[in-house]
Amino acid sequence: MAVQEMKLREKSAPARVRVVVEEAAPPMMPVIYRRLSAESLRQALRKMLLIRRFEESAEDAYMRGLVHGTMHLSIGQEASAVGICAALDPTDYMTSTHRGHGHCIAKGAQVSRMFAEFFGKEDGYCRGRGGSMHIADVSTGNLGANGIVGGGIPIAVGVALSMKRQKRSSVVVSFFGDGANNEGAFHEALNMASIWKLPVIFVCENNGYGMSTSSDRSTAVKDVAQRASAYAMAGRIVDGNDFAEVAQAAFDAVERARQGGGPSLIESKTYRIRGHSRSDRNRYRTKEEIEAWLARDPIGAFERQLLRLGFITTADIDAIRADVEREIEEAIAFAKASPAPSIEELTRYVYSD
Amino acid sequence: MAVQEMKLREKSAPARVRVVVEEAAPPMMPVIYRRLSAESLRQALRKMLLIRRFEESAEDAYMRGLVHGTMHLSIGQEASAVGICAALDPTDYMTSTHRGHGHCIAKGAQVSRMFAEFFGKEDGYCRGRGGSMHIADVSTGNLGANGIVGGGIPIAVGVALSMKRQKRSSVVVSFFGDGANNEGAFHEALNMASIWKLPVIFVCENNGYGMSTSSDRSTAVKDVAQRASAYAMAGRIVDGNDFAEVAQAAFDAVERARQGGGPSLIESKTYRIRGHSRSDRNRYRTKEEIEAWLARDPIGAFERQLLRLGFITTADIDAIRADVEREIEEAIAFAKASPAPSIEELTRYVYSD
Amino acid sequence: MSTLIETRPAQRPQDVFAGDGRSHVSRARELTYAQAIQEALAIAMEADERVFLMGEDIGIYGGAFQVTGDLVQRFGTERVMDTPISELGAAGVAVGAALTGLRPIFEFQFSDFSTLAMEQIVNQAAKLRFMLGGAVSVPLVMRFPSGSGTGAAAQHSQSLEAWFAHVPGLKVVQPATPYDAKGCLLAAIADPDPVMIFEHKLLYKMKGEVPEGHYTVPLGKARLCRPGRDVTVVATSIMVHRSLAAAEELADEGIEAEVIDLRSLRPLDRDALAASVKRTHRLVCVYEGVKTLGIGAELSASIAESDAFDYLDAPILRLGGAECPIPYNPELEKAAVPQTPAIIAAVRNLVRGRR
Amino acid sequence: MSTLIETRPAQRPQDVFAGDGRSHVSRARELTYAQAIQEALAIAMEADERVFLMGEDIGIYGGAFQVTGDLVQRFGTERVMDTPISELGAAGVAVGAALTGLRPIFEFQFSDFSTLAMEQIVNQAAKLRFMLGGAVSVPLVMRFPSGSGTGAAAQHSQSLEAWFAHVPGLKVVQPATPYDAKGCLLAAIADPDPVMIFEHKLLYKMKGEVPEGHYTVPLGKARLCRPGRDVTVVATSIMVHRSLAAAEELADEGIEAEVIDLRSLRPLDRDALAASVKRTHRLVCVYEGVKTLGIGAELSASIAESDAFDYLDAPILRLGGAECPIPYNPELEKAAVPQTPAIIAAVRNLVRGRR
Ligand SMILES: Cc1ncc(C[n+]2csc(CCOP(=O)(O)OP(=O)(O)O)c2C)c(N)n1
Ligand SMILES: Cc1ncc(C[n+]2csc(CCOP(=O)(O)OP(=O)(O)O)c2C)c(N)n1
Ligand SMILES: [Mg+2]
Ligand SMILES: [Mg+2]
Repeated sequence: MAVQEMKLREKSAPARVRVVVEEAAPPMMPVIYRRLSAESLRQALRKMLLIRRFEESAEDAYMRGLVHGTMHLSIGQEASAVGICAALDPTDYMTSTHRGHGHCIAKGAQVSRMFAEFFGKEDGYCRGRGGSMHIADVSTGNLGANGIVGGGIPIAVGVALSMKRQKRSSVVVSFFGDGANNEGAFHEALNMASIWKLPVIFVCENNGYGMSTSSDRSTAVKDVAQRASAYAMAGRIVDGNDFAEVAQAAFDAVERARQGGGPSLIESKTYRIRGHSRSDRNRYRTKEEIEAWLARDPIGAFERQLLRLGFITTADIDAIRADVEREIEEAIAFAKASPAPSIEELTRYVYSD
Repeated sequence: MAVQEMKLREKSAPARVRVVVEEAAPPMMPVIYRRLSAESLRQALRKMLLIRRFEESAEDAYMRGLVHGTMHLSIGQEASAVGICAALDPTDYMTSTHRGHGHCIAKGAQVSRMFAEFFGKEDGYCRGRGGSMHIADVSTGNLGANGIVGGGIPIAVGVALSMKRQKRSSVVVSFFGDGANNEGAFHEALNMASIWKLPVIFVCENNGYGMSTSSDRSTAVKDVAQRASAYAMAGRIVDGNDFAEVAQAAFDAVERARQGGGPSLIESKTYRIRGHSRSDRNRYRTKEEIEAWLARDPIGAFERQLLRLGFITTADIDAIRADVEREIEEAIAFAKASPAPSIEELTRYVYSD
Repeated sequence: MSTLIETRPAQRPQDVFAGDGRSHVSRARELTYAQAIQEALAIAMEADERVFLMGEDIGIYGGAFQVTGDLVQRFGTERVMDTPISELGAAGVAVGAALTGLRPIFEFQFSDFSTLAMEQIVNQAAKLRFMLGGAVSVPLVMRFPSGSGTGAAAQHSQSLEAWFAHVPGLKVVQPATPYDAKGCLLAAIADPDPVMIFEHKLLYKMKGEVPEGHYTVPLGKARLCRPGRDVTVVATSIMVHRSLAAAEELADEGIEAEVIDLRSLRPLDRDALAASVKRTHRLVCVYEGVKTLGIGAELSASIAESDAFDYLDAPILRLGGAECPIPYNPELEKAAVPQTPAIIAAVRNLVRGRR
Repeated sequence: MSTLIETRPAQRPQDVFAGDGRSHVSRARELTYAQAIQEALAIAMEADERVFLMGEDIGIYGGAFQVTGDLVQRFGTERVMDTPISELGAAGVAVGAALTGLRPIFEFQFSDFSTLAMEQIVNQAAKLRFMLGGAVSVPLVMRFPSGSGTGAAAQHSQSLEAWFAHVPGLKVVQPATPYDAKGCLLAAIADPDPVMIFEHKLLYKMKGEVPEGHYTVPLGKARLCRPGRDVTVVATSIMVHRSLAAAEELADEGIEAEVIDLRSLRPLDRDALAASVKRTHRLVCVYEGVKTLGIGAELSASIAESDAFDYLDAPILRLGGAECPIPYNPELEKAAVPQTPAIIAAVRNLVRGRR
C-alpha cells in the first residue's frame, strides 16, 4: 500500500493544501530496516508471534472458564502494535484500548503477569482487579487498556503535556480504533495536542469496524487520516499489516515528536480476524472478506520478508516459535499458581493512603 | 472578503483537494439581491437595527437592575444573524447560543416578549423561567439559546433527522461560536449530519474569541471552515459583517439542504463589539482592534450599500429607525407591565402532566 | 395516606389495562426480560410511526445484549439506527428528534457510557421544558444496561441510576421482571417526558410471564411482591429477586419479610413505602448502586422524615454496593454488591434486635 | 464512637498546623473566599513546580469569578493554562498529567459543565488506581463554582456535588468559609487522590479571617460551628451561613441549635454527626442540591442506620433544593433553595414538636 502523507498548511499561511502521494512500491529492503538491527527485527517477529499465541491461548483459557467476562482479541493486528512500539523506548508512554493485549506485549509486558490478570490473580498486573479491559504495565510505560472507547486519547495528551513540562524526552503513543475517531474526545484531544505542540503520536488502528458498524456507515470520511487536517497535523496512512511500513511511520512520528515538532496521526489499516468480543455472532462481515484478510496475515508476510532479506532462517523461526510456546506455557502455569486476591481487600486501592 | 469554498473529495474518490478561491471583489449589486425583493432588503435592515437597539436597550435595562444575571450581547454581529435567517422560512428551525438575542429576533420573535423574559415575567417567551440564556420562540422555529457551549449543535442534527424522517421540507440552522468548535459535540454532530445527509446548516460565528481566549490560542486551524473537510462537507468562509455575503452563503446552503444535498458549514467571520458578558473587563483585546471593527460596522455598511444601490432612501432609513425606536419602547413598557410568575408555580413545567 | 400497591403475583393478567385503544388483554406466556423489551419496542414501533430506535450496534448486531435482536430486519435501518460511537452527540440528536415530533428510544450500550452524555441528558433533555416555560416537551426514552456480575470490571458494571433520580425533569425506572420491563417501557414511550430505564444485565435472560399485546405499568408506583408483618424490605432491580429469595429462607425461621419492588426511582412511591413501614415497623433497603447516596439513602431519609418515623422499632438498614469500583475478579465482584446471604443476615439481625 | 469536631470560632489560628515543613503559623487577616483560594493556589505553585492550573479563561481573564486573578502574570501561561472549550478532553489531559508526575488543578468555569467531563472524572480519575491494582495514583484537584443565586438560570446554577459523593475513588469537599477554602484546597493539592472542591459562587465575595502561609484543613472532618442542645443542624456550603443566621434567631426564642458545617461529602464524618445527634436528639439537614438524593439523604440515612437512631426524638428533616431546575426569575430562584426563614420555621416546628 502506498504511503500517503498529507501535509496541511501552517496556521497563518495562505489557504493551500499540498497532497504528496508517494506512488513507488516499497523497495526490496525497507528503508527503516537500516535503522533496525537484525536482532531487533527478529525480536519484533518474536513479539508478533508471542501476541498471536497469547491471544489464542487466552481464547482457549476463556473457553475453559479460566477467564471471566469478555475479551477483545487483536489477532491479525500484530504488525500494527509491534511496528509502532518498535519506535518507542521503555521510558516512552502509551495509552491503549479495550483491544489492548497486543499493545501491552509490544510495549514489553510479561505474558505471565498478563495471564495472571486474566485469571483474576494477585500477580496480575492489576492484582486481578482490572482484567483484560484494563490490562496495563506501568513499568514499561503502558498506562492501560481502557474500557471506554476514546477514553485514553485525552489522557495521552495529558501525559505528553507532562513530559514537555518536565522537559523529559519521552513521547506518548495513543492507540485507538476507527470507531473511536467519532468520539468527541478524539476531536478535543487532537486539537489540544496540536495547539500545544505536544509529543504524542495518535495511532488509529482502522480495522474497518467499530463492533458491527463499518467505517463507511459511521465515519464521514474514507480515511481517518484525513481528519488530521482539521488539527493542522500530519496525517499518514499505512498498511497496518506491514511491519516495515508501520515502523517507518512510527519512527518518523516519534522523531518529530521528540524534536518538538508536535503530534502526528497515523492511520494503520488492518483487520481483526476474530469477532469483536466473545459474544460476536459475526453477522456483519462476509466470509470472503475475512478470508481475504487471512491471506494478508501480517506474521506470515513478515516472516517471508525477513527470510527473503536474509535476516532470519527457517530454523530461527522454528526456534522462536518453540521459545514462544514455552513462554506461553510457563506463563499460564505461573498464572494458575498465583494466589487469588483476598475478599478482605475488596476496597483496597480505592484511595492511596 | 473573498468567498472561499473548499469542496472536499467524495468518500470513495481518490485523495484530491480542490480549493477554489474567487478573488474578484463583489460586484456592484450582489447576485443574491436578485432573489430578494427591495422590501425584504429593507426588512433585513430593519431587523438589524431592531437587534442593535434591542441589545442596547437590554444593556441599559441591565444597568437599571431590570435584568437579573448576565447577558451576552451580539452588537456587531447583526448581519450574520439576519443574513442567515434571510434564507429561512418560518417553518425552518434554529438552535442558538448564549449569544442568542440577535438570532431570536432575526428568526422572527417579538421583542416585547423577549424583554418580558429578560425581566422575568409571565409574558416572557419562557414565562420568566429561562432568561437571556434560554431565550426561545418555538412559534418561529427557534428552539432556544443555550447555556452550554456547543449544546445546541447535536440537537440541531436531531431536528434535521426529524424533518427528513417526517419528509418535511424544513431545514435547520445551528448557530455556534468559534469557541464551540473545539467541543466534542461539534465533532460528533457534524459527523452524524454528514453520514446521514441531513438538512442542517452549521453556522460558526467566528468573532475571534471564546470569552477571552482567541481562536489562535484555542483552535489548531486558522479557519473553522477547514474542519468541514473532516466531515466530507462543504465549508465556506464569509464576511459576517457583510449581509449580502452571509445571505448568499445561507441561500446556497439552505438550497442544498432542502434538495437533499446534506449539511454545510458556514464560517461567518465577525466581531462582538461588547465584552463577552456583563463581567468582562476586556483585558484580552486592544482598543485598536475594537476600533478597527467598529469601522466595519455591519449596519452602516448595509445602509450605505442599500442607499448606493437605490433600494432605500435616507428618509426611509430615518423612518425605519423611528419605527424601531417605537417598537422597543412599547416592548419595554409591555414587559414592565407583565405579571411576575407566581411562587406557587415554582415546580410547574418540570413535567408535562 | 397509604397508596396503591399492587399485590402478588407480579404478573397478573389483570394488570393489563387499556392504554390508548390499541391495548387488549391477553394470555401471558413466558418470555425473557430481553424478549419482553423487544416485544414492547416492536409493539410501539408497529403502532406509532414516530417511534424509532437509536444506539450502537442495535441493528445487524442486534444490540450488545441482543435486546433489539432482529428488529432491524422488520423495521429497517431508518427506524433501527446504528449510531457512530458518539454518545454525547447521539443523545443530542435524540433530544432534537424528540423536540420536533419523533419518539426516540435510545439504547446506551452500557449504562457507564451515559457519563459521556450527561450534558444532553441533564442540561438539555431534563430542563428544556422548564427553561422554556412549558413551550416544549421531550418525549425521549433512554435504556441503560446496568449493573455488575458479568466480569466486565469497573467501567462496564456501574449502577448509576441514583444520579438520574437526583435530576428533576427526568423519570427513572428500574423494572425487575419481564412483565415490568415491557409494561414500563410501553408506559415510558407513551410518556411526554424523558424517561430513563435502567435494566440489569443479569436479568436479560430471566424468564417470566408476559402478556401479549399492549399494556402499561404506571411509572412511579412501587409493587408489593410479598406481604409480611415483621420487616419491610424495599429493593430495586435484581435485588428484588435476591430479597425474595432471602424472604423465603427467613420465613423458615419465622421471620415474615414484606418485599417491595420500588420499580420507579423518580417519581418515588414514598407513600407506599411509608404505609408498609407503618405495618412492619422495620425497614431494610437493598440496592446495587454504591451504598453512599444510592437510592437507599433517599428511601431511608424519606421514611425518617415522614410520619412513618414514629412507627419505627429499629434503625433503617441499607445494603448497597461496596465503596469501591466493581472489581474484575469474580469473587471480589460478588462481594462488591449485596448477595442473598447478606440480606438474610441483615434482616435477621434487625428483626431479632441484634445490631 | 464520637470523633474530632473542631470548636468555634471557625478561623482559629491554632487550626494552622505544620503540614510539610513549609508551613508556619501566622497572623490571620480578612480575605474574601476567592482571595483565599487564590492565595492557596499561589502558595502551592510557589512551593511545588509540579502544581499547575488548567481551565477556561483562567489566564488573562482571571477566571469567570476572578479566582485565579493575576496568577498568570506571576506564574506564566505554562502554569496557568487557558484551555480550549473542551471540558472532556481537558479533564483527560489533567488525568494524564496527574498520572505522570504533575499536580493539575482544574477549574470548571461552572460546575454544570462537569456534565461534559463525567467520563474522565468518574470512569478514569476515580477508578484508575483501583482498576490498576494500586499501580498508579491520580493526584488531581478539580474546582467547581456551583450553586444558584446569580440569575444565571438552570444550566449555570446547579449543585451537583451529590453525584460525585456517590463515586468511590473521589474525595469531595465543600468549604463554607475563606479559612476552609484555603485550607481544604491546600489539603487537596497535597492529597494523592482526586479531590473535587465545590465552591459556592455567592461565597466568593464573603470575607473571613485567613492565616497567611501554608496550612491545611483535613479532608473528611466536619466542623462544629455553634454548639447547641436542642437540635443538630448539619449544613453544607452557603447553607452553613443561613443555618447560623437561623440559629441566632432561634436562640432568641430559646431554641439552641447546634450547627455543623459538613465540609466534606466524601469521606463523610458520620461519627461527628452521630455524636452530635446523640447530644441533641434531633437532626435537620440543610443543603442546596436537589432534595431528593442530595447529600441530606445520605446524612439522614447514615443517622437512621447508626446507633444514634435510638437517641432520636423526632423525624429527621431535610431542607434541600426544590424538585425543579433553577429558574431565572429572581423570586422563583430564591424560592428554589432553602433560605433562612425556611430553616427557622423547620427547626422551630421540629423542636416544638409541631409537624
Ligand atoms: C464510550 C464507549 N462507547 C461504546 C463502547 C462499547 N464498545 C466497545 S469497543 C466498541 C467498538 C470500538 O471500535 P473501534 O474503536 O474501531 O475499536 P476496535 O474494537 O475495532 O478495535 C464499542 C462500541 C465503549 N466501550 N465505550
Ligand atoms: C460547555 C460550556 N463551557 C463553557 C461555558 C462558558 N462560556 C460561555 S460562552 C463561552 C465562550 C464561547 O465562545 P464562542 O463559542 O466563540 O461564542 P461567543 O461567546 O464568542 O459568541 C464560554 C467559555 C459554557 N457556557 N458552556
Ligand atoms: Mg475498529
Ligand atoms: Mg467567539
